[in-house]
Amino acid sequence: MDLNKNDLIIRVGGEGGEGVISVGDFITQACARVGLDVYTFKTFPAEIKGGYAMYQVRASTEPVYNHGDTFDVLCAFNGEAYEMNKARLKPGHALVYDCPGDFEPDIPEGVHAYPIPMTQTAKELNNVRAKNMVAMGALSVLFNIPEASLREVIETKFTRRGDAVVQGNLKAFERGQELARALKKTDSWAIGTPKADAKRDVIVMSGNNAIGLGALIAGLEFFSAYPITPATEVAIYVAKHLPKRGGTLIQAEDEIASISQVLGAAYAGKKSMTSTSGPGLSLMSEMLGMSFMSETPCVVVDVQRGGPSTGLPTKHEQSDLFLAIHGGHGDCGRIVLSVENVHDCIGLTVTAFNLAEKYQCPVILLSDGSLAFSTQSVPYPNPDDYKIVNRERWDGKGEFKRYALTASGISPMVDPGTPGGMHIATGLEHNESGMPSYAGENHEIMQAKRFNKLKTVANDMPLAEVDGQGAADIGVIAWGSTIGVVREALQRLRAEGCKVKGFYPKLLHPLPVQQFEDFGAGCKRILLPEVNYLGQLAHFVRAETSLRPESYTICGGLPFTPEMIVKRVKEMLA
Amino acid sequence: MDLNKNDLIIRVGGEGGEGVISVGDFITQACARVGLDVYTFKTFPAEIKGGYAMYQVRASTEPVYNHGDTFDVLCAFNGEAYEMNKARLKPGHALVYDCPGDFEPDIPEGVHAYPIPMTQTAKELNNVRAKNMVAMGALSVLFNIPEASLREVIETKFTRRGDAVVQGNLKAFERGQELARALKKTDSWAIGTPKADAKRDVIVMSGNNAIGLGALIAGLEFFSAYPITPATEVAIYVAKHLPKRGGTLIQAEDEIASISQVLGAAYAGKKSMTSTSGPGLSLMSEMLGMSFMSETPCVVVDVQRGGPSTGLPTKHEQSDLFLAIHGGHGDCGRIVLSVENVHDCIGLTVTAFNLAEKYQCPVILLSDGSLAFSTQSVPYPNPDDYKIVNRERWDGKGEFKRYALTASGISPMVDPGTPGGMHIATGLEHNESGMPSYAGENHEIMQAKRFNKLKTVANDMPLAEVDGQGAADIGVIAWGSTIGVVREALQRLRAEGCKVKGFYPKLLHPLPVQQFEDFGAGCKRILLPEVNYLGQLAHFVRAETSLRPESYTICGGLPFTPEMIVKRVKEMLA
Amino acid sequence: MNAPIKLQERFHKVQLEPKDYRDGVASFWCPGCGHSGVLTSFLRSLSEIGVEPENLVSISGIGCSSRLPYFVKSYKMHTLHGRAGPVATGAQLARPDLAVVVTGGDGDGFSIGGGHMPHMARKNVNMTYILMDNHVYGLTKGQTSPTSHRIMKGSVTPFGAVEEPLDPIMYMLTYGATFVGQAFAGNVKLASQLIKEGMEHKGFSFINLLSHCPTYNEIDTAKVFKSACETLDVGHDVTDVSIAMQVVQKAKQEGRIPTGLLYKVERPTLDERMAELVTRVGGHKDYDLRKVIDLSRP
Amino acid sequence: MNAPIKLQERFHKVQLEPKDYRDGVASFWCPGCGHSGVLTSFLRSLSEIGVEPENLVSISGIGCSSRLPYFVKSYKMHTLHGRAGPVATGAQLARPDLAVVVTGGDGDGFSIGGGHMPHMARKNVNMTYILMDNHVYGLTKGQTSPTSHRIMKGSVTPFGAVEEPLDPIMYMLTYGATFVGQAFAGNVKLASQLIKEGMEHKGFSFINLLSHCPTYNEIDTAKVFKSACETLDVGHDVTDVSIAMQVVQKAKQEGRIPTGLLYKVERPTLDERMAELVTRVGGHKDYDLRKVIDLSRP
Ligand SMILES: Cc1ncc(C[n+]2csc(CCOP(=O)(O)OP(=O)(O)O)c2C)c(N)n1
Ligand SMILES: Cc1ncc(C[n+]2csc(CCOP(=O)(O)OP(=O)(O)O)c2C)c(N)n1
Ligand code: SF4
Ligand code: SF4
Ligand SMILES: [Mg+2]
Ligand SMILES: [Mg+2]
Repeated sequence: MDLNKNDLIIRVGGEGGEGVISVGDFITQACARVGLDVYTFKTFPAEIKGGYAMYQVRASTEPVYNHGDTFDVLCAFNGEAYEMNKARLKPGHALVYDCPGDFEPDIPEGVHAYPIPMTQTAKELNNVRAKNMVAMGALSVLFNIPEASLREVIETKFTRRGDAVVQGNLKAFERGQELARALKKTDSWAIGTPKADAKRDVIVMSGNNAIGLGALIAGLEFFSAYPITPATEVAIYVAKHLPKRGGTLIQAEDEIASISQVLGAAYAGKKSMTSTSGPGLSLMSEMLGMSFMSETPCVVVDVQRGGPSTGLPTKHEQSDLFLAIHGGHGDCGRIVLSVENVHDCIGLTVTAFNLAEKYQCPVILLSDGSLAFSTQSVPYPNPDDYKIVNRERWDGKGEFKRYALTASGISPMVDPGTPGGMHIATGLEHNESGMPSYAGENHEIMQAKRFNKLKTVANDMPLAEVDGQGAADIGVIAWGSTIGVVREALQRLRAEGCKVKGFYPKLLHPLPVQQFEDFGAGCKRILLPEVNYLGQLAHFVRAETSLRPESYTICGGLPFTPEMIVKRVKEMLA
Repeated sequence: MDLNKNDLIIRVGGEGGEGVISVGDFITQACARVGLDVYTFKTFPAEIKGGYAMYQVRASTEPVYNHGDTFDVLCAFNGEAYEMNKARLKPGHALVYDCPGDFEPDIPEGVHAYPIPMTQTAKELNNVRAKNMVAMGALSVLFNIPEASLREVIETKFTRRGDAVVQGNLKAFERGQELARALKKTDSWAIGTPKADAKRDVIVMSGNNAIGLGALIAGLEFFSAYPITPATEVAIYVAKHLPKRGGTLIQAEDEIASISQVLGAAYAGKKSMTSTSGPGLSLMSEMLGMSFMSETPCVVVDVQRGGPSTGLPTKHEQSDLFLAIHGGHGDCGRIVLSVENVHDCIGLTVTAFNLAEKYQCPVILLSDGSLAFSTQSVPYPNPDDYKIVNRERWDGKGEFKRYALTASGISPMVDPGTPGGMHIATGLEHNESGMPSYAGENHEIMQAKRFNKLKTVANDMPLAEVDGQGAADIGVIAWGSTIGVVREALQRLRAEGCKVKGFYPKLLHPLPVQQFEDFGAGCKRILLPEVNYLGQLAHFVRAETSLRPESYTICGGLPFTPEMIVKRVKEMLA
Repeated sequence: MNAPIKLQERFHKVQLEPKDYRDGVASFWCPGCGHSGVLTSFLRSLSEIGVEPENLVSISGIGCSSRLPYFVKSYKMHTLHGRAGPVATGAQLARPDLAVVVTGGDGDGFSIGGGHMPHMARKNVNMTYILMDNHVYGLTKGQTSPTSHRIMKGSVTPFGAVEEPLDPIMYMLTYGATFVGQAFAGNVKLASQLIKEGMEHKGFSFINLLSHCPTYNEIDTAKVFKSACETLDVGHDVTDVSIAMQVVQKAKQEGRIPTGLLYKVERPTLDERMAELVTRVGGHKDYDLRKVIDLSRP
Repeated sequence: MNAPIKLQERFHKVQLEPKDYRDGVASFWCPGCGHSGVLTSFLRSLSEIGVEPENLVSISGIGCSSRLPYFVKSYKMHTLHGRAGPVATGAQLARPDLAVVVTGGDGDGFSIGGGHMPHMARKNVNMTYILMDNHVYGLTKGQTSPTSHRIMKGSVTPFGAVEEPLDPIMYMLTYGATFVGQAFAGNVKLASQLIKEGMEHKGFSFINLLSHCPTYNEIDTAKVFKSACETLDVGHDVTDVSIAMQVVQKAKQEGRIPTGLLYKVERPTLDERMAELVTRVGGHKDYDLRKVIDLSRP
């Protein structure tokens, strides 16, 4: 397909521990180095040790928005990897595989097969752990993966372990190259050559790490979390780097303790956050109400996984939106944002802090299981380029009323230790001073204060992106990492002459209703694909706007592919 | 107003501990005894001891559906009670007050005032605690409260404390009567004379106790709860009576433990429940997902209070609907019911158990703060009249698969101890046998199984009541105790010739969509009054039906009154 | 009415081999995981107790350790992280005639589930709690648990844990568990004996099994555990909680881990006290509800 | 950069009367409630410590006792049932230079909040926890709490509690609190002295104040508490946790309540350990983030 020229997808599969992840990482890094855009996708074994691991790299000279429909090249380290992917091997695909190995592939018609003695060569080199380097060498020759960059990456990576290790790996890599050169290339797959003006000032990060980085840029000072798949890496990243900024990270005894500690630190004047996944967010429901009622800012990252209950902990799903928006007793407000990609993970985390500080309420940032571990190349984020908002603090004049009724609904805060600013932050309904007040009128006024202030949230963010112009037969609304899939699908559809448009909100609550209406006004029909069972965003769109989106839901543990969206839109147009 | 003839509302107010609650209870009991319909309403002081307490009794020869617009008769035990209610004293009202007391009321124009030396008389009788009996004696004479019944009630109540106490109270009661007889009655307020065919086979219960009773009728075997206002009385009632049926009640260390224990007992084959209020329901979010995923039945009663957070713990609100329906990560199903009145508290609790047993999922029953303590007369509930459903149990034939895919989606359960039925109940996604399965297809199939079975829930319940016939200019949808208010409002509006209809769903999730549509089809405009800030039911109606109800929300800690609804409907019609 | 069956009557009913209690699924643990030793010990004690598999209820939370019920032939529940205890409490009270066993990790039991522990113990719920204590979070890939040593570097605490580890045994003695034992998971003989005695004990029995995690805990290896473990003196008085505490405290100072049965006493169990209530009010399944309803006549 | 202010430097800064620490709102407790004694003691100790009110952070959960912060001049948070501890931990770590005090009930601390207690203690969070222990749930009108005696009939347990009461002091000694004291709430002299010493102590200090609830607890009256309380021997060694435990166990057997300072040792606090980490990596507020970001260059 024309769009995908210079756009290659390599999938590497094998046993966890065989270095599948390293190969994927190296290729990713090398491609990013030369200025290619990369987007990766991984799945982990359910077992702790061993089991099938998969790493897919998509590298392109054009921007890539998702992990693609399927691979072009499969590299199978073992029989299980081959079996898992056999059904997807289609004529034209390339297969690189361990041979002699633990399996004899029955090469499907039209598939270009390249047997490489990965295990055997590693053994010959007396370096069994370097099997993956043999494979990588072969791949680099077969598919034009920038060799110099790969060598640099290998060197950088193994330097810490000493020269012998570096040399051992390089040697295996070179042997792989030789082995491949001895084969005849029958396909035409190759990684594209970066454009001359390709942006090389990039970093490569996973979604989880990028959220950690975003938090650091935003001015994070206190972090508390309890480990949970697939969110733990946010904490791991922050744990490494927050002390450098003088901040504190705590592993708490559970999620209730985490969010409680976050509120305590936030009250004490610090920018504070926690990260978790669905089960943890469920447990935080009560304390999030306290955050709203006492107007104490906090940022909660929810890296969604397959639910409900313990569900499918390592799988992808976008099914915590109901909980994020409606979880908590009483009428209880919050701001809910959702990220599309790694770039958003940085920027929207900064936004999350800014909004929490400005509006003094909980801000929930939704990411998801596939984005958590997807590494992507993004422009180098200059910390100075981000606008940082700090909470409005009392000017020290006059009497301090913590919950003063102001025009905006936002009442200045004050840090403990400040003379004259003493007050109570409370989960009871209270008057302007914070004293309990159960008078009916007071409750109505205070609820209005707390909710009205949220009405301007949409103004603090860029308008939700509209992808495409003019009137459309089909408008597609998407959220989270599904957006990247829709982007490409719409490009393809437009290339085929379809009148389609996309709408990509990042602020999901309070819903920017007018922006939805404006978008809907230009579309004949609206499709809303999301990876959950109930059609959760569609529910809110129906409830809060006049639009009547048609839900397209899947919940098989994997993201959509562009092809799925293309197909569905065409069905609607048919 | 014509409708309210034979319908009297007496409000008694005073310091907590002065016997305000007893007077209210006695009047209620006495009226119910003679065959009057009663509906009471109380507010408690925020303080533990002392503070303003109020008890309002509405008694009528016709069915009463709510606590009314305002009182006809105010009985003030002290100055605070007078001050709290002064603004509501309107021409025509009667005021009975302690005189000489701690205050000098400035009787408003047109108010019929009856000074009674309550405190003084009690002192003279050397029985200061009998101040309330003096007041009750006066009230009985002034407003025709059935004397014989009152005497019986006093005797029954105090018998346990010995004859001297009975006589002391009766004497004070009689002195109160004499004092009132000496006054000239200037108003025409009087409790009506019950009709000849008045139903006397009634019980008088609070909403909380009635839920406990409903659970006993349903076959409750295990109950675990953690105390919380205003739900504690459900547990108190059950604690007293469940051991008589051989069942077990536990006070757990917190709400998470309660719901966990409930699930353990339910798995072990017992009908199990817990009761709580908003904060507790928030904490249960995660375990409710486990109930849905593992298909373990449970009944959770949420007696709603003013929120969010600790909020207004003693106040009325209907604001936990979002949480009840959407609280929990992942796509997570449950059944949500809501009660209108004490009668429902019995019957719908039975229904809740029946549905939990049949559908093997969490059933949340929503009550509210005013209903919790409102005592009402209801027909004597004959336990044999209730249909009781027990879970479908394995017939012991063939291989047992706990999550067998069946046409209905319902898979038979089996009690531990049964040979051949061993299996695992798990919160992980699983296959038919319960073994973990993260295959995409399996997750889609199993989610469909769990959600599809809920599609028939509406068939197991009576159709939602439609109040009124034919086409309407205004249709009013209401839930919870607001229904009773709307009933009366519509009667009044119809009496004035307005074309109005009511719709009173008790099953709020899964929403009986077609029934809403059918109702909506006959109405020009739809009003949806509810006691919360965000218009929570209106949200779901907009999201799931084609109706566009107009929200009428209040959150001042009190229920609606019929007059408020009448006024709003007239405004819409104007 | 038939007298209810007592749990003890369930024991020594059948003669089954340990492998007969093994469920058909493959274990999911890493090679060399100490949890396998726990499974072996558990199966052996079941065989010795001779309980019918259908009268056993095996309940767990979340963690590598919490996968154990999948591998045991019994009724079983795989619940939520930290909640196995209260779920088991509910099951036990519902069916006091069944043998209820919880297996779970140190994080599951003493971090997120720590709030439930005191209450099971002091209420003396008649069940057995087997803690598979590897001083680490296995399933989430290597964070410090409440029993981790301070020197351990968890993924979220790359500079080492910041707190003192807690001692499950001391906690349980303080909480009032009526049976407290400890063993190295690799010592199948001692471990299975403790589990057997614990299950036979009427009341809340707690058994701490030191179970190494070769994948994420490099400090507390099988070897380290094994050499630190020291069986109690033969004359150890198991009925005196102060003595048990002193033994533990002394051992800790000396870097040893006392193993064997540390404490065992009898007092009424929660279900017994519940049954007492029922008896006191003359309660039974067919008690006429009208008698209750009549109390609400005006 | 200025050296950070140490908490201890905050003390003995001002000379204020106890009443100067009293906030203007009327207390909401019943007449005769023991919690009033706690308030009196707290105010007196604040006066003796001489901390500026703005450098005091007073945090509570939910319960009658948890209303206390409203009556104290300070920064304060009235949080959720059982969560005062972790909220206070967050505040303390954020601002180690402030005096952080939690006040709360027996239910709040040892029932719903019980899971947080061990971790504050073993992490040695530098704050003071005052438990207002009335052996009952006051605010919800009279249910048994984890410290209620078995004979007590709570509203939800009309036939009496079914479990053994727990002993907050034993728990805290086991958990590793570095300062543990106990007093009768009516003994303002001892109570205020303990609070003062506890606040001056570097580390997690726990003070159990036996506080009667005349409204819902008829068993543990002021008189009963008073006569059961017995001050520790003058020579009591506060540095040995075993001795402290033995004292408590012995007193319990004899129906006495030991009062005074039971245990006090020093070890690094959590915030000290955190500060150590920052020092180790050369961290500071203005550390150039680019150095972190550069690590992610391909
Ligand atoms: C509410 C919740 N929080 C966090 C998790 C993630 N989680 C799963 S297991 C586990 C800890 C496992 O450690 P442990 O209990 O010691 O068991 P082990 O794996 O070491 O045997 C955690 C934090 C979860 N499943 N649920
Ligand atoms: C999550 C939650 N569950 C239950 C409650 C109800 N509640 C409020 S205070 C309280 C117990 C109070 O007892 P205690 O902590 O001993 O304080 P006291 O009133 O005796 O001083 C309970 C159960 C609540 N507020 N929140
Ligand atoms: S990670 Fe550790 S605890 Fe988990 S299975 Fe592997 S060795 Fe065992
Ligand atoms: S109920 Fe008890 S604890 Fe609460 S204020 Fe009254 S006396 Fe004090
Ligand atoms: Mg562990
Ligand atoms: Mg208490």
